[in-house]
Order: sequence, then structure tokens, then C-alpha cells
Amino acid sequence: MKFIARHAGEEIPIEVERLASGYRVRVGERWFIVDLAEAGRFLRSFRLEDGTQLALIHHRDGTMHEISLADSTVHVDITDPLSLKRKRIEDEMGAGGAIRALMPGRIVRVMVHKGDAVRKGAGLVVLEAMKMENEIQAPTEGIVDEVFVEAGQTVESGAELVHIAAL
Amino acid sequence: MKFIARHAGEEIPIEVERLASGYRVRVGERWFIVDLAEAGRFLRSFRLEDGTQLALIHHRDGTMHEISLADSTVHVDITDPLSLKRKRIEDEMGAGGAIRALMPGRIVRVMVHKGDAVRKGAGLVVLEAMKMENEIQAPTEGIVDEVFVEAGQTVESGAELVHIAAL
Amino acid sequence: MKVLIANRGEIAVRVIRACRELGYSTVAVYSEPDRAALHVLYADQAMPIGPAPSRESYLRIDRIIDAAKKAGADAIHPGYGFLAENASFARACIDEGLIFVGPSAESIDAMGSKTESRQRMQAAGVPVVPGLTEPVRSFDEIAAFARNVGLPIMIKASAGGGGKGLRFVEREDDLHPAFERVTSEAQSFFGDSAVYAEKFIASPRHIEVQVLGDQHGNLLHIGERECTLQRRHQKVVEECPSPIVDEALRQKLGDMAVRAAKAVNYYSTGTIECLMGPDRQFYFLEMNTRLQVEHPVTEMVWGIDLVKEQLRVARGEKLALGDIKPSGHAIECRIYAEDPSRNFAPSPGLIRYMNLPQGPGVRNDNGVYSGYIVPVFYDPMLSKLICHAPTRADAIARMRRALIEYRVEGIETTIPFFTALMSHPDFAAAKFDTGFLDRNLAELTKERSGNGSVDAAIAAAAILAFEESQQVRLPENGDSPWKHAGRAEALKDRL
Amino acid sequence: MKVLIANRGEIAVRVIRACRELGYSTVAVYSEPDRAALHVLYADQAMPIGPAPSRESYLRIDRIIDAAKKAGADAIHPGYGFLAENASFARACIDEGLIFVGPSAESIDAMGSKTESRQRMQAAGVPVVPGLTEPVRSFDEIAAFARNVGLPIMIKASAGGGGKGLRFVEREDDLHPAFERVTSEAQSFFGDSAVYAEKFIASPRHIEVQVLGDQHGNLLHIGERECTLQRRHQKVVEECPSPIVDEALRQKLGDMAVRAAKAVNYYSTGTIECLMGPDRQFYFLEMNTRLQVEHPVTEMVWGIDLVKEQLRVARGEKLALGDIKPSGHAIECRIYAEDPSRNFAPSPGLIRYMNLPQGPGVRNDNGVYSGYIVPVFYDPMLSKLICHAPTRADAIARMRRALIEYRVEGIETTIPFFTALMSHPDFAAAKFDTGFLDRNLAELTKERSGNGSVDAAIAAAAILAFEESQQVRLPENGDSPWKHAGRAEALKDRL
Repeated sequence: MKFIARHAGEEIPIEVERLASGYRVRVGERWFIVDLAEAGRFLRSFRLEDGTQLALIHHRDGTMHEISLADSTVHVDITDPLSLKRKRIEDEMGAGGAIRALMPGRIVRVMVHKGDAVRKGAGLVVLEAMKMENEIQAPTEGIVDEVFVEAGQTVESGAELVHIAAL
Repeated sequence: MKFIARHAGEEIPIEVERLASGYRVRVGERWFIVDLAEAGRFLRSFRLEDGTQLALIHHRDGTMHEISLADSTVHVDITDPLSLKRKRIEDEMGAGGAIRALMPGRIVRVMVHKGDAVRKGAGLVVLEAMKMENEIQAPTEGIVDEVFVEAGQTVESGAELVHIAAL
Repeated sequence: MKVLIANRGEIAVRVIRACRELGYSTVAVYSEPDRAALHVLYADQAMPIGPAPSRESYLRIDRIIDAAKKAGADAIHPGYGFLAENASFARACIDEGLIFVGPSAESIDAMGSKTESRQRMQAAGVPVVPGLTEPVRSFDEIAAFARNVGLPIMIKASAGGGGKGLRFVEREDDLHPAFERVTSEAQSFFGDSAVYAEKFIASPRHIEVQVLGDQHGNLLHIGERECTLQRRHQKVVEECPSPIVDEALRQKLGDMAVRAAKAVNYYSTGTIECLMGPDRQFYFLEMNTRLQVEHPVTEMVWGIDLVKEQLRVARGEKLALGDIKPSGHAIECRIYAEDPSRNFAPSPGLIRYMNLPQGPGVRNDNGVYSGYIVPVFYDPMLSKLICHAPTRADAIARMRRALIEYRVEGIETTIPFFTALMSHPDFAAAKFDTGFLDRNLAELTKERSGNGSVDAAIAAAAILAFEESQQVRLPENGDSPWKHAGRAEALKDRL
Repeated sequence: MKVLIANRGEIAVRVIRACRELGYSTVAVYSEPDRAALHVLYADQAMPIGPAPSRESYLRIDRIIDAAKKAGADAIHPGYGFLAENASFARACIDEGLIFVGPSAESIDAMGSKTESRQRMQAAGVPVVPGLTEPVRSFDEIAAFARNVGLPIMIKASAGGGGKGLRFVEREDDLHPAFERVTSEAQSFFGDSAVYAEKFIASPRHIEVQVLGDQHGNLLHIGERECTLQRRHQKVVEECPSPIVDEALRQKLGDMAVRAAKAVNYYSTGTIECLMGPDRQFYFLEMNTRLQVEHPVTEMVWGIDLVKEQLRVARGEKLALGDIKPSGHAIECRIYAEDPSRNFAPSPGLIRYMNLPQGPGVRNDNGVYSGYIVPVFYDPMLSKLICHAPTRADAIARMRRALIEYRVEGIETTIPFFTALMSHPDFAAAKFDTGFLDRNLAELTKERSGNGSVDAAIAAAAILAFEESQQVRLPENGDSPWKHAGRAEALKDRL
């Protein structure tokens, strides 16, 4: 079966075949013989033909897979080629400059006004969560075209704080 | 709501009422005010009105509840009064003297023959599991009226080994 | 004896463990979201003290004293943070006939004000860093001090501690914004906007000395800890002993610490924090009149239990440690619910799964469990991982091993950051100062990808997606392969 | 260096941990049902060696050597049990150019036969228990020996060890059935039906001495362990030091142990097992030419890592322990998948949930994890829980605390049995002999029910049944109460 993996901005063609015991998998140009077994709800025992053994933690959210290794975590989106086309179109029409709260917390200070021009890295809002003040910075330069919060307000994770329009 | 709890051979009348926060529960003659919260899939945080706090592990299998405390485990069957009547009838018609394997293993030796009279505690079968030979003993005196296994055979958990008829 | 622990998280669990081993019963207190927190689960009694915000629960002296009386407690242990260094709380306990497991209110007062403590230390012949003699509220005074001693300086909340509410200022332009930020944090965290400034020692190390005293005038030091590795002035890794302190310097530091503590008639556990320049000159910074977060590294090396000693001293017993000697080396990593790859942004939420490090020389002082929801309201510490081994190199290797075993799924943690730090050559060589982490942060937090492990992860994800599309379950241990079963059950990762 | 571990379970994990800390890569071997066992998950490489039965996998010398060569291993660590005391295996490793992490095949041979080892010990002036001088296969010879020395006697599998294949005989009538049973077990476990008999010492204690030697003739003892508490001749609790051994006796035991080990030119770790009568006379019982299950109690008290020392010695390094001294007291409980309330019947199956003991002085050498299915084919040990503290009383209190934290759901374990034992006054007073557990088993395994805790448990079950009937979910931490949600999801306890 063929898939497209999206990882770190790249699209990698994938093929998976089931063998009598284990799998044959192509990742880009490389073929692997893989044995994969469940070790409880999250842990997976992964083994290559030469005996190389990895303990992986797997979590799936829709088509996004999070695979944790001992010293790193890999996020990869696995889709069939058809779904991928739809996604690409969505990305192009996407919300772009919406700055969201990545955690619930309290707005301590709003550092920009509607109409301000900001550079990449400029402070926008200070959010207090878990006893720390966290400055939320502009991910790109642009014009602040909307401010959705004010000081003292508490926000939920994912709440839109500020919107920046590209210059 | 009323239930019957069956624990250690006794039948205990139970009543449960929901309060604004927590529950009011009658166990036999005693009333408790209880606060119960989930702490993950198995752990429960249990608190009485005076602050007494217990960490319980809960597992349910049908109407049987297994509640583990720090130093003991309580098995209790919670049913509504109607279902209980049906169960009682089943118990009376029950299989009585069937001796079953409590774990999978290998039969090392069969120590009785069909027709043998056995005392309570007499050795019936030796089962090897987890590197140990385990002697399975007669739970009651009686006559062996069936032997289902022979030496060398492997058995699954729950397999009937021997049947004893009451004297 | 019944002890109420006026705290939450790992330190409340730590104190409950000590009480249980001494045969004392324990009373937990909890805010609404902490109803099923680990410290509540492990206590013999649990008393509600209010809603989520600390100032309406864990900082409410009245409610905590009330809970203690309702539960019939004899003593209150404050842990660290919250009310641990609040002299009014210590007094309120005593007034209500409860034992306060800590020093006297007078000692807390004397050391609680950065300015008063400096004066008393100078009088006792303890070296201090040049700084303001009084807390101030106006920017002009800070500006004048900066002109006087020259930049860099530190601006700190006068009532602060534990690395909260302080800023380092190197450039004139940053002076005013820093003053504003510290004032704001001082007000919101400590209820007092007064600030204080001192000269900044270049390339310093942060060394601290553990002291322990009883109510009969006996007081001794129990070696030093190396706490130089800090991020935004918060300690993140601590060691015992310090790799740069030899026996002669240890004796000098210990004598200074005992002199400092005796100057305020100290008893219970306490810590004298010092800055040490590259010339090994040390300066008194402040005294923490409580148990320290990093106390376990001292415990493992010196073979003592500081919490049990606190409890014994609080009951009026005399110190009876005998002839204790340090042995081996211990390192502590503070495991936080923070995402190192997103500038350590807090990462609260549901812990879906945890694999804990176990085995020789590993101690994990935990405050959470699998299935716990890390709340957004409090400190993000999940646990303290401490490793002990005969030498520093062995302890680092053991910590690296333990970090590989420690896996958390559901939230992000600082584990990958520590894994990178334990492999850094400058850490191995103990070549660092207090600015080390902030300078090397990019290198320590960059995404790592072992040999081909990204490809392996992608292959695993692809197989799992494939199996899902085929409605087939993975073979489980012992199962015959390709057993068909309810797919949705087997692969959907939800609780 | 790359090390293959020819074992499974907690000891394979223990060896992997030591290798990882030394920077060696590791190769696990596994039978079919062990594909997702913890020792496989923690290894760098994993090699299949056959189906479930040990004799077709973990006892297959050819397959293990083959796996080592395929994986490119330099050395093989045998753990304990399986092939650990098999001289042919040690020889096979050497023949194939692999380092065997253990003593020489000659030492294993010399100590492997109970009868030969007794002869060599007697020649070396080591005291032994009166017994047969040769293994026998006929009942008549056993009967003659019993008449000669008088009952009670012990009958043991000549090729046995680790408490398997032995029987105590007190009454003449039991002599023949015991002989038959031991012969049968000897054949099935060790492939050799020869048995051996010896005089039984009344009310003895089981004391053993740890030795460690290198390949350059250096050999030393590292104190004794108290292993008196046994059930059906299987150790269940071990301590270091022994509460009845003083410094003078320790020296005598140590000298004896070094003499015994030197008599067979021993190197690597080994243990001299002794019986000690109430008069403190001790008799050599056997030497275990391998790592001992209970090695962690020695490690915690003496501050060393015996597995790392084994690996260093195996590479030809000289011992360099420096001046080591014992400190404090350590106790180990072997946590088994057995049901104490059903005469310790094995309890294999799925571990649905585990809460692990953590915090100061607690070491858990684990071999399993939450979600693991304990297989029926092997030893039922889940983990070894070891607690260390300054005194024996402190260590017992700490063990009691750790056992309260240790919870396993899905299978039965020996945890409740140990909880009862830790509270037994005779255990606290160290008043026991090897028959103590079997004599007190009823008391130690009776159902306990704390003050009203049965009522509390019933109340909890009733609430959960009530909520289920109402299709309402329990409030979770942080949730507003009585949130309505998919009930079946929340309360059905399945994986």
C-alpha cells in the first residue's frame, strides 16, 4: 500500500507490504524489513532485520503520528496521496498570521495595538501560566490587524490573541 | 438507589444517593458521606467527611468489583435485588465438585483414579507452571467420578482436571 | 504525631514519605483541581482549602490552620515555596499550639529581607556582594545604584526567592524595562513591589551550603551543593559535592555557613547561598530558611534524611547524626512539564503514559502519575530525578541511562534537554558558570536525530497507519500474529 | 564493547543498565513470547532464539552463540539461572572467541557438583555439613545415609541450585515420596536425576558471603547477606548486613569465603552459602559461581556495582575498588506474580496498571511494565524491591512505606505478604530461622482488613455501580462535576 509521509517540510513516498512475519517498508529510497509488536497501549517494540531494536512510544491524532524515541520525538503525517491533495489546498488558504495561546493562562500585558507594524520576534503579549510570565513573539514581520485580548483576561489554550497581516 | 452487596459470604443492603458534591451511601447499618474522584483509569481518590483519605484501585468484571487498598483487596458483588434472586438459583444448581486449572501449565502427574475416595486436602494432580510444581488438592472429601487429564498434557487456565462427587 | 503538609506536588509527597517512615500520620491539603493529586492520594487525611489560585488556597494561612485543627494535626510542614518562608505563618502555627516544622519566625524575618540579612551577615563577618542597603520602589534609585557600581547589576524582588522576580541587566537601555517587569512580578507573586539591586559578579558559580541545627544550640554544615546551572535564574541541575570545591574550601565554606546561621540563632534545615567567582572568592547571597528543592543530592551523598531531621528537630529532639561522611557523587535534574523545543513553554495536560527510570542508584521524587492531568495553575515540576554513583563521571553516565528510560507521553518535558546536557563536553568537564545554559541553549535544545532513527520512526508510523487501514491489530506479546480484532480499540490512543 | 545478555526478565534489564552506564552496547535474546519483554525494549539489538520453552530457547547454547556472532557481540553475560552455572556454555563462549562474563569453566565445574565441591572445601579447611560423598540414583543409598546420620535430612538434586529440586525429610514415611519427587524434578529441570543427601541443621540461619576476584589473583570478600527467610527453600527476603553477624564473625566468615573461593582459583563475582546454627557455628553449603539474585543489598550497603565489576574483571582489568566500607542497612523483597492468599499459586497474565514505589532509599530492579503480559513459561519474578537506610529499623519502615506505594492491578502479587512480614514483631527483632516463613505462613497470608476499610471499599464499589447505572461519569481532576460522557469508555477497565 502506498502513502505519503510529511515530515520536517518534506514529502516522502512510502510503501508498506505485509510479510509472513513483519513488514517490508519503503521510506523514500530505502527499504526496511521491520518487526513491530505492541507493548501495552503506547509502547511499541520495533526491530530491524539486523537486530537493531528500538522502543517507540506512539500517539496518533488524526493522520498525525507522534513517535518518541529515547532522545527525540518525530512528528509525521501519514496520508494516502488523494487526501494529501486536499490538504495542500487547505494550507494555501490557511489562516496565516493568527497568533494563538499555546496554553491556558492569564494575559498580563498587551504590548501592541491594532495597526502597529512589528518585526519578527517583537513582543506581542505577555501570558502568565505555571508561575512564569511568557512573552509571545511575532513569528513573522507584518501589521497587527486585530488584537483579541486585554490585560487581566484569562484565555484557554488555542484562543486567538492577535492577528498579523503580511506586509 | 438500592443494591445488594455480596462480600465474604454475607449479603449487605446498600443505598446510594447523590449529593450536590459527593454521595451519601449506606453500607448495612452505617451511613457514609463520600467524595470519589478518578485518578486515571484505575485509581480512585476516596474521601470521607472527616477527611479520611484512601487511594483505591478499582476493577470491575460484570457485577464483581475488585477494590484494592494499600494492604488488602476486597472482592464484592454489587447487584440490584432482582438480579440477585436469579444468581442464587444458579448457585444452587452449580457445578459443585469440578476442579479446574487456575493457570495454564503442564500436567506432571495425576495422583488419583476414577472411583478413588479422597479426603479434603488430598493431592489430585501436579501441575507445572512458572518453574514450580503445584499440587492441586481436593477442596472437599468425595469420590473422584471423572479424570479429564493425563501426565504430559498441557492445559489452559480454567480447564477441568478432575470431578469429585460429594459422598 | 499527625503532620499536616501545607503544600502540593512532589515536595508534599516527599514529606508524606518521611512521615510514613517515622510512623506519623499525614494530612494533605488541596485546592479544587488537586482533588486527585498524588499528595492527596498518598495522605491519610485530606482537607479542601479553596479554589485553584494559590492565593485563595495554598497561600491562605487561615484556611490551612483551620484544616489542621479540624484534622487534629499536631504539626505543620510547609515544604518549600508557598508559605515556607512566611514568618506570619510560622507565628500563626505557634499561636494555635501547632508545631511549625521549620526555623523560628525570628530567623525567617531576619533572613527574609535581603537588605536586613546583608547587614546582619556583614556584622557577623560573612562576605557579601556589593548592593543596595534598602529595598526601593523608584526607578531613580536603581538608576543611581547602577551608575555607582557600574553594570552589570541584578534587580530582584525584595520579598522574592526561588528564582522568581529577578532580572539581569547588562545594557543601560534594558534598565527601565527590567525594573518594570520585576516590580510587576514582585507585586503579583509576593504581594510587595519593593525591589533591590546588587553588583553582578562575572562568570560566577552558584555554590550553596546545607546547614542543620536543633533547638539546643547545636548547628552543623552538611557540605556544599553546586547549583550553577540555571536558566533564567532558575536552577535546573544540582550536584553534590561541587566539582570545584576541595576539602580545604569545603571547610571554609562550612565555617562561613555556620557563622551565618548562628548569627540569626538558626535551627532546622537551611541553606546559605553563595556566589563564587573564578578566583574562588565567595559572597553570601541569601539564606533560604527552609528545605531546598535540591536537598536530595545532599541526602544521597551524606546518607541522611533531611526531612526526618527537620521533623525530629521540630519536636525538640537533639541532633544525633553521629559521624557522617560524604560518599560518591549525586546529580539532580528537575523534570518539568515544559517544551524545550518551544523555548520551555509550559506544557500542562493529561499524562497518558509514563515509563519511570528504575534500577541501581536512581531516585525519583515524583509528584505525578500516569493518568494525571498536570494543572495550569502551579509550578510545572513533575519530578526530581537524582542519580548517585561513586564518581561524578559514573553519576553522569547513570543519569544519561535513567533519562533514556524516563518516557512521558501526552505532555512535553525537559527530559530531552537534560539528555543533551549530560552529553555536553563542558558539563562533563564541569566547565560552566551561571550563564552557561542561557548561552548554550540553542545547541542543547536543537532537534536530535540518531542514526536513521527518523526513518525508523516514519516506517513505524506508516505500518501503524497501514494496519489501521486494514482493520488489523498488531501482534501482542504471546499472541499469534495478525489476530483480527476490534481495530479502533487497539490503536486509538485515548484514555 | 558489545555484550549479549543470555537471559530475560529483571536480571537481563539489570545487566543492560550496567552496560549502558559503561557505554557498552547491548544485545538481548528472546523467545517467541518475549518479543515485547522489557529486556528486549531496553536493548540496542535483539535476537530471536526460539519458542517459549526454555530448553528450546534460553537453554540452547548453540542458538545463543549463533545470535552473538550474528550481532557481532564481544562478550556474553549469563545473568543467573538458565546457563549461568553451565561450564559447557562458558567453554563454548571461549571456544568461539567470546568473553564469558563469569568465572572460568574449571571453577564452575569444581563447584557445580555438590559432592566434588564438598571434598575440595574439606581439603581447604572449610567446615561442611555432614553428607553423602557421592551423588546417588538408588533409594537404598539415601535410606542408608538417613539411618547413619539420623533424620532430619535434606535430599537435593545433585545438579540443582537456586532452591529448585530439593526436599526436607523429617519422618521416615516421607523419605521415599521425597526421593521420588526430587528425582523427577532433577530430571525435568536439570536433565540429570542424580540426588544427594545431607544432615539437617536444626533452626539454622542461611548466611552467605559475597566474593569478588580478578584474573590476576586478587580476591576479596564484600561482607555477608542474611538469606534465612525462605519459603519452600526459596529465598524471599534478603538483608545486608546480617543482624546477627558482628565485626569479628564477619571477619571469620570472610576469611573462610576467600579460602573457599581461592581453592578453585575463582574470579568474577561468586557467593559462598553457609548454614549457621544457633551457636553461630557455620558450615559451607555450596558456592554459587555467578551473580546472585540478592546482589543489590550488598551493592547498596557497600556502594559498589557488582555487575560493572564483573564486566571489568571479564575484560581482564585488575580490581580497583579502593577502600570500601559498609554503610547502613538494606533489605530486598522479591516481588512475584503469585497469590499469597491461594498458597502462592502462580498468577500470570496482563498487568493492567502499576504504581511504582519511588522516593528516597528505594531501588526497584524491574523486569515488567504496565501493559505487559506476564507469561506462564518462566520464573514469576516481577521485580526486586530494595530499600536502604541508616539502620535496620529505618530500612524496615522504608520498605513498609514503599510496599504501600507499590500497587499492581490485573495479576496477584506477593506485595501483601511482604507488608504483613514487615510488620511482624519477630522480623523486627530478627528472631527467625529458615523454617520461620513456613511456620508462620497462615498468619502472614491471612486477609487483612484495616479499620472500616472493607466498608469503604464496598461503598466505593456501590458508587461506581450506581454511576454506571446512571450513565454518568465520575468527576475527573479539574473537571466540573457530573460531566456527562461516554460511560462505557470511562468505567470499563479494559486495555
